[in-house]
Amino acid sequence: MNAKLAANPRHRELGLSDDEVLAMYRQMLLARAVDERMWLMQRAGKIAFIISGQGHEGAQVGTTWPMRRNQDWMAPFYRSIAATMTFGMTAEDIITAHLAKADDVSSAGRQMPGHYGGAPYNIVSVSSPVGTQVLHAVGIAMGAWVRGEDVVAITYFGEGTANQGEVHEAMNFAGVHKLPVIFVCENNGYAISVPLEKQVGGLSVAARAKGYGFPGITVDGGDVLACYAAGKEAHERARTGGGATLIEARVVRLTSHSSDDDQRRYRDPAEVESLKQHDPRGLFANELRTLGVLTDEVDERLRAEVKQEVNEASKRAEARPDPDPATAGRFVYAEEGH
Amino acid sequence: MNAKLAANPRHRELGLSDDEVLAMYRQMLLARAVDERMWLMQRAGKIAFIISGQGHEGAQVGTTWPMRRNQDWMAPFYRSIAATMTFGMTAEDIITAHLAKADDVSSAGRQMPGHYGGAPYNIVSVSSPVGTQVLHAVGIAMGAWVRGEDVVAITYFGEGTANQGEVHEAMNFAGVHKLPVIFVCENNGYAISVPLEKQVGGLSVAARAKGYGFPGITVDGGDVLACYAAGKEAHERARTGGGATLIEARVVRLTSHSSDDDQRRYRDPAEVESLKQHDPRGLFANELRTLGVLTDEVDERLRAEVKQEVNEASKRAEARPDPDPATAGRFVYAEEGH
Amino acid sequence: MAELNILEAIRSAMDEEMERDERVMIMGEDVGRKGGVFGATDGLWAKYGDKRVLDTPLSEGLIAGAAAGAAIYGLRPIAEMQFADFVYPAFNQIVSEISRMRYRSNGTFGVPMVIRMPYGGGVHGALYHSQSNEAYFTSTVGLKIVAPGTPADAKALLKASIRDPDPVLFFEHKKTYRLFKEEVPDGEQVAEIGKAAVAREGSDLSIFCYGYMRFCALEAAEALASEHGVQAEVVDLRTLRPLDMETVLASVAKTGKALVVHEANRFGGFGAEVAAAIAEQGFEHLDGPVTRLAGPDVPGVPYHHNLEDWFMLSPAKIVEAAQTLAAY
Amino acid sequence: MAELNILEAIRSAMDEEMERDERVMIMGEDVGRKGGVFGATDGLWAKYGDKRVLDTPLSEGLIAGAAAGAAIYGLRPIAEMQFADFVYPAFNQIVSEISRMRYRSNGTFGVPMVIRMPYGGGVHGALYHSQSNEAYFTSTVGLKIVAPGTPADAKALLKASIRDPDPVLFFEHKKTYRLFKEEVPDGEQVAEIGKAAVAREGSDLSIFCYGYMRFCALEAAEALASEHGVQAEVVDLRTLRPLDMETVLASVAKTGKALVVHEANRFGGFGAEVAAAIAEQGFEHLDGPVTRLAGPDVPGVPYHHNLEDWFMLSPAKIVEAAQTLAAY
Ligand SMILES: Cc1ncc(C[n+]2csc(CCOP(=O)(O)OP(=O)(O)O)c2C)c(N)n1
Ligand SMILES: Cc1ncc(C[n+]2csc(CCOP(=O)(O)OP(=O)(O)O)c2C)c(N)n1
Ligand SMILES: [Mg+2]
Ligand SMILES: [Mg+2]
Repeated sequence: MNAKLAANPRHRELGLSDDEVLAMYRQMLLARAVDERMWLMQRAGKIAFIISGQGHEGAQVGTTWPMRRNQDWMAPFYRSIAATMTFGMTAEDIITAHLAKADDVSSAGRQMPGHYGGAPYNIVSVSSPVGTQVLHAVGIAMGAWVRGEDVVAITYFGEGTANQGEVHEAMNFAGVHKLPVIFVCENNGYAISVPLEKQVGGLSVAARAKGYGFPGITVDGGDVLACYAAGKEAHERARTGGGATLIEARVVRLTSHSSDDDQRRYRDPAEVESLKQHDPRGLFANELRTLGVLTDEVDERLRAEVKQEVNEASKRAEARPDPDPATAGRFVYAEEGH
Repeated sequence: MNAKLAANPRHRELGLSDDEVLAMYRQMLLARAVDERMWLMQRAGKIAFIISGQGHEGAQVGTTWPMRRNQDWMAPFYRSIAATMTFGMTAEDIITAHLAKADDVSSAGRQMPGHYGGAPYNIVSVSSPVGTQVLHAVGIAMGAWVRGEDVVAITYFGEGTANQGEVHEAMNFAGVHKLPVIFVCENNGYAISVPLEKQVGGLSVAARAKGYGFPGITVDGGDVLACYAAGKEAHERARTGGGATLIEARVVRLTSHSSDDDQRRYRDPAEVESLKQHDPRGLFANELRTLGVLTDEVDERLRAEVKQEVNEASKRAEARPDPDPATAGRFVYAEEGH
Repeated sequence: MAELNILEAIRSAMDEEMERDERVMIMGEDVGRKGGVFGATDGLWAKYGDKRVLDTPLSEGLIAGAAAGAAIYGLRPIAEMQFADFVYPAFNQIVSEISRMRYRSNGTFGVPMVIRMPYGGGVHGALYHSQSNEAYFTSTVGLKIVAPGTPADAKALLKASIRDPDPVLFFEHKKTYRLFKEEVPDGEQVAEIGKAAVAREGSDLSIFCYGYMRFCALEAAEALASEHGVQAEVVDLRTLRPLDMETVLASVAKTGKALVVHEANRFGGFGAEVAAAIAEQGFEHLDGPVTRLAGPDVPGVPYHHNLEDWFMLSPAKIVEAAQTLAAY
Repeated sequence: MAELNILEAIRSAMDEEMERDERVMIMGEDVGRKGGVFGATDGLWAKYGDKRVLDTPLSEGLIAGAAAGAAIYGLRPIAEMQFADFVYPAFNQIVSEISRMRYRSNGTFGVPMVIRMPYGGGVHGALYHSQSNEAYFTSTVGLKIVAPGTPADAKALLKASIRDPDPVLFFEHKKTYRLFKEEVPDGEQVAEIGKAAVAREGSDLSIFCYGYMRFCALEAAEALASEHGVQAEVVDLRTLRPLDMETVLASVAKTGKALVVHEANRFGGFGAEVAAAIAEQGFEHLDGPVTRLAGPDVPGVPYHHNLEDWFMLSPAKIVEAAQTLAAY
C-alpha cells in the first residue's frame, strides 16, 4: 500500500496539492482543539453545555472543502464545529459563541452552545429542533435556481434526524427540480442512545436518495479524502445543473451525545474503546505520514500553532463583554437601520 | 392469449374461484354505481361536494380483497369508496354519509362527503389533511405487534400525499420493526392539478420502500388480479412476521379531482379521453369475458342487481333523519355509557 | 380605481408586487397552471412563468421551510397554504424557525415572507375546510398577523405584508372572497400593518371584530340602530398582531362596553387576548363586563347545514349579544 | 407513603399503571435503555421490556400518530416528547387527529393516550429547551391539559390522565422535577382532572398559577404576608383545560382582585383566557383590573444567564405585581 500510495497519492489524483492536504489536516487539528477546549471550559463551569463534533471532523472538513466561501451557503447542525470553521468561522467565533458573549456572531449569547450561524459567512443560524435546517438549505438552493444564480447549498445532519418528515420533504423537492444542494448525513450510529437499527429502516440513509431521483453514496467518514472526493463530485453536480446529492458519511461519535449525557449507560465499554481506531484525525495523519507529506516536525509545528491559536482565541473571547439584559427585548422584529 | 388464459387462468393460479372473481367484479360495479349516483345527487343539489374513486376501483378491490374483515384494520382516504365497501361498508352506508344523515356510521353528518370511517368495520375515521391516516395504520400495526395479536393494517393514499413528512416517518418505523402493515399508494398521476413529475422526485413512489428496508412494488391498477396478487403477497408477509410492503398501483383518475375542480384547466382533452382505456372495470370485464367466466347474461344480471341495490340504498338513505343541531355539542369528550 | 372583490384585490396586490420587485415569488399547491383552488393566483403563472409561480409538491412543511430558506437567501416569497386547516405540517417551520430567526440571530438574519391562508367557515367545508385557527399564530411572538375584511384593506395590507422585512401570516376569510365589491385605488396604496379601523361610529358599545365578522357586525349594527335604538361602534382590528390597543382603548373609553366577536372557538381564542387586554388596560372605562361572542367549543365546524348553522356566528347572534351587553 | 420529588412521582405513576393495565405502554426518544433524558422512565425498560417501553426513531409526528393509532386500536400509550419545544412536528397529529377523532366520528372512536412534555425555562436551555407552549394546546378543543406543581398532584393526575378515555397533554415543568420532595401516598390515588386547588388561603388578592409558578407564588405570598401585610390567596389551576372556573370565581368573589401568573409569553398566552373569563364572569366581584404577569413578548428564553434572568419570572417579580394590584 505504501508503495502504491507514494507512487500515485490519492490527493494529487483529486487535484489537491501537498499544501492543501496539510491545510485540511490543520483544519481538523484546529476544530478538534477548539472542541477539546470547550469540554475543559465546560468542566471548569464556564460553559453550561457542550455538544461535540469529535470523530466527525473528517466528514465535515472533507465535504466542506470544495464549497466556495462567500458564494455558497451552509445550513449546519450542532456538531458542525469543523464544517463551520472550514467555511470561515474562526476559533474565536466558536469560543465566543460558547461563552455566549455580547458580540458572538451566531446569536449574541441568545442561543445555547452548538447553535452555529453567521451572516458574514453565509451560514444560516441553526436552531435545536433537528432537521429544520435541511429545508432552509433546499430553500436557498431553490432561490438560487429561481434567480439563475451560481450558488450551491450544503447541509449537515445526523442519521436519526434523517427520519424527520421535513428531511423527506426537502429531499423530494430537491429531486423534483434538480436543485443545487448537497445533503450530508453524518451517521455516527446513534441518536443519543438509540442505535441505527432502531432508527433507520433498512440501515442505510444513502439508499433513500434513489427514491428521490438523485445519487446517494456512502463514504467512510474516517477517510477525509474520500469525503472530499464525494463533496467535490456533489458540488460539481450541483453547480452544473445535475441536481442534488446525498452523502452518508459513516463516522464515529467519540464522546457522549453531549455534556448532559453519559454513554456508558447504553454503550459497551469495548465498543466505545474501539471507536478511537476510526478517529479521522489519526487516520489522516497516518496517511499523510506514509506519503511523507506530514513529518514529525511539521506535525509538531501545526499542533503548536493550533494550540496557540486556541489559547489566544480563548483569551480574547473571555475578555469580551457579557450581553446586557437591556438588549434582550431587541430584534423581535426588524429595527430601522438594521 | 385467449388460449393461454383459458388453459391456465390467472385467477385460479392465485387461488380464486370463478365465483370469487365474479364477486370482485360485482364489487367494482357496485362501487362505481354508488360513485356515479353521488355525482348525480351532487348535480341535483342533494350533496354539496363529491370526491370520486372512479378509475381507482381495481387497485382498491384487488388489494383489499385478501384482508380479513372484523380482524384486520383499514385507514382509508377520500377515494376509498371501493376499498371501504370491499371491507364491509354498504352502499347505504356510503350514500348516508354523503347525505350527512343523523345515523351516518362515519360521522353522523359531521364530516364532508368522502371522509369514510366505521367503528363496526375496523375502518378508522379519516380526516382531510392528507397522509395523517398512514401513521394511524402504522400505530395499529404497532399495537398488534406489541400485544402479539394477528392483525394486519392496510392504508391508502395518493402519490402527492406520499411526499408528506408523516408518510416518511410512518414507513421508516414500519421498516425498523417489520410491522404488519400494507401501504397502498394509488398513483393517478395528479395531485389536483400538479402532475407526477412535479410531485415525486424520481417518479416512483415504490422505489422509496428500499430506503426503509421493505419491498416496494409497482402494479398496474387497471389489472385487478395483479393488484390482488400484490395485496395477497403483502398480507401474507405482514401476517407471518415479514413486515411491511409498499404497493404503488398506477391508476387513472377518470373524473376531475372533485366536484369543485375542472380538470380541463390543466389537462389535455386527448389525455383525458385516453384514460377510459385504462378503466379497471372494463378491463376486468374483458378478461372475464375472454375466459368465459363472465357472459352477457351474467353481466346484465349483475348490473341489474347493483342498480337495484343502489336505488334501494338511496331511497333508504334519503329517508333517514337529518342531524339535530341539539346534538352538535356532543362527543367532544367521552360521555358516560358511550 | 377598479371595482374589486377581496379575491381580485389579493390577486392584484400580488401582481403589482411581482411586477415591482423581481424577488417576489409565489409558491404553493396548485398555484400555477390551475391558478389556485380559489383562483387567487389565476393568470400569474402565465404572466410570470413556472419558477416565480411555483407549483410545489403536496408538503406544507416544505412550502414554509423552503420559502424561509429563500427569504433568508434574499427572495420575497409568498407561500400559499391551500386551506388554513392544512398549515399544521408547516407548524414547526413557522413557530420554530420563521418566527424565531431574527431574534435568535440577534437581527442578522430576517425572514421576509408572507404566508397566505384561506380560513373560516360557513362554506360547507366541515371540520377541515372551515377552521379559524388564527390563535395558534397570534400567540407566536415574531410573527405579524393580518386579517383584512374589505377589498381595499386586503390589497393595501397584502402589499404591505409583501414588503415587510418580517414574516406575515395573511388570513383570508373564504366567505368574504366574493362577498362584495368596492372601489379599490390602483397602484401604490400600501397600508400600515398594526392599525385597526373604526368601521362604524357608535356610542353605546364597541364591537371588536375582523375578517368576515366585520361584515356581520356592520349588519348587526344597522339592525341594532334601526330596531333597538342601540348605537354600536364597530372596530375592525385588521391586524391581530401587533394589536392596535390605542384604537381599541379609545373606543372603549367612548362607549364603556366591549363586545369581542370572532368565529373561532371561544376558549383560548384570539378574543381572550383582546378581552384580557381591555379588562386590564381599560378597567376604569368599563361599565359592563368585557363580553366575548365566539364559536362554540367543539373541535371544528360540523358539516350538515343544520350543524353548521348551529356553529356559525351571524348578524342575529351579534345583535342578541350586543343587546344583552347594552342593557347591562 | 414515600417521599418523592416530581420526577419520581411521575415515574411511579407510570410504573403502577403499567403494572395494573397491560394495555399501557410508553413510547418516545431514549425512553428505553437510557430511561429518558431526564430519567423519567428509568428502570421501566428493564422491568417491562423492549416493546412496552419503546425507543422510537427521532420523529415526533410518528410518536404522536402511531400512539394515536395504537390508542384507536385499544392500547393506552404514554408518548413522551423529549422537550415540549420539539412537539411541533407532531402538531398536525395532535390538533388535526388526536383532538378531533372523537368528535368527527360522533363518539365512535376515541384516542385514550397521554403525551408527556417537559417544559419551562430557568434551566439554561435557551430558546429551544425552555418553552412554555401550553397555549397552543389549551386553545385546542378536544384535548385535556394538565400541568401539576407538586409531587402528589403529579402522581395522581398522571394516573388519572392514563385512565382517561380522551387525550391528555401532561406538562411537566423541568425546573420542578427535583425542586422539592413531599409525602406521596402509595397506590390508588387518582385525582380528578379539571379541579383547581387553593394552595394558600388569603383575603386581599388571588394569584392564579400552575407548574413552577405555584412554587414561586407561594414564596411570594409568604413575603407579601410577612413584609407587606398583604394576604394573597394562591390558586393552583392544575388542569388548564377544562378550567375550573368554579374555584377561580369563588376566589375572586372572596378577594376582589385577580393576578394571573405564567411563565409563557403574555400576548395570547393561557393567562389571556383566565383573565378574560374572570373579567367576564367575575365582573361584579372585581375591585381592580384583572392583571397578568407573564413572560416578556420575545420569541423564546435567551441563553446567557443575564438574559435568562431578565426573562424569567420570580417570587420577587410576583411580589411587585401583587403589591401594585393590592394597592389599587
Ligand atoms: C425535533 C427534535 N426532537 C428531539 C430532539 C432532541 N435531540 C437532540 S439531538 C438528538 C439525537 C440526534 O441524533 P442524530 O440525528 O443521529 O445526530 P447525532 O446527535 O447522532 O449527531 C435528539 C433526540 C431535538 N433536538 N429535536
Ligand atoms: C395537508 C393537506 N394539504 C392540502 C390538501 C388539499 N388537497 C386535497 S387532495 C389534494 C391532492 C392529493 O393528491 P394525491 O395524494 O395524489 O391524491 P389524489 O387526489 O390524486 O387521489 C390536495 C392538495 C389536503 N387535503 N391536505
Ligand atoms: Mg447520530
Ligand atoms: Mg394523485
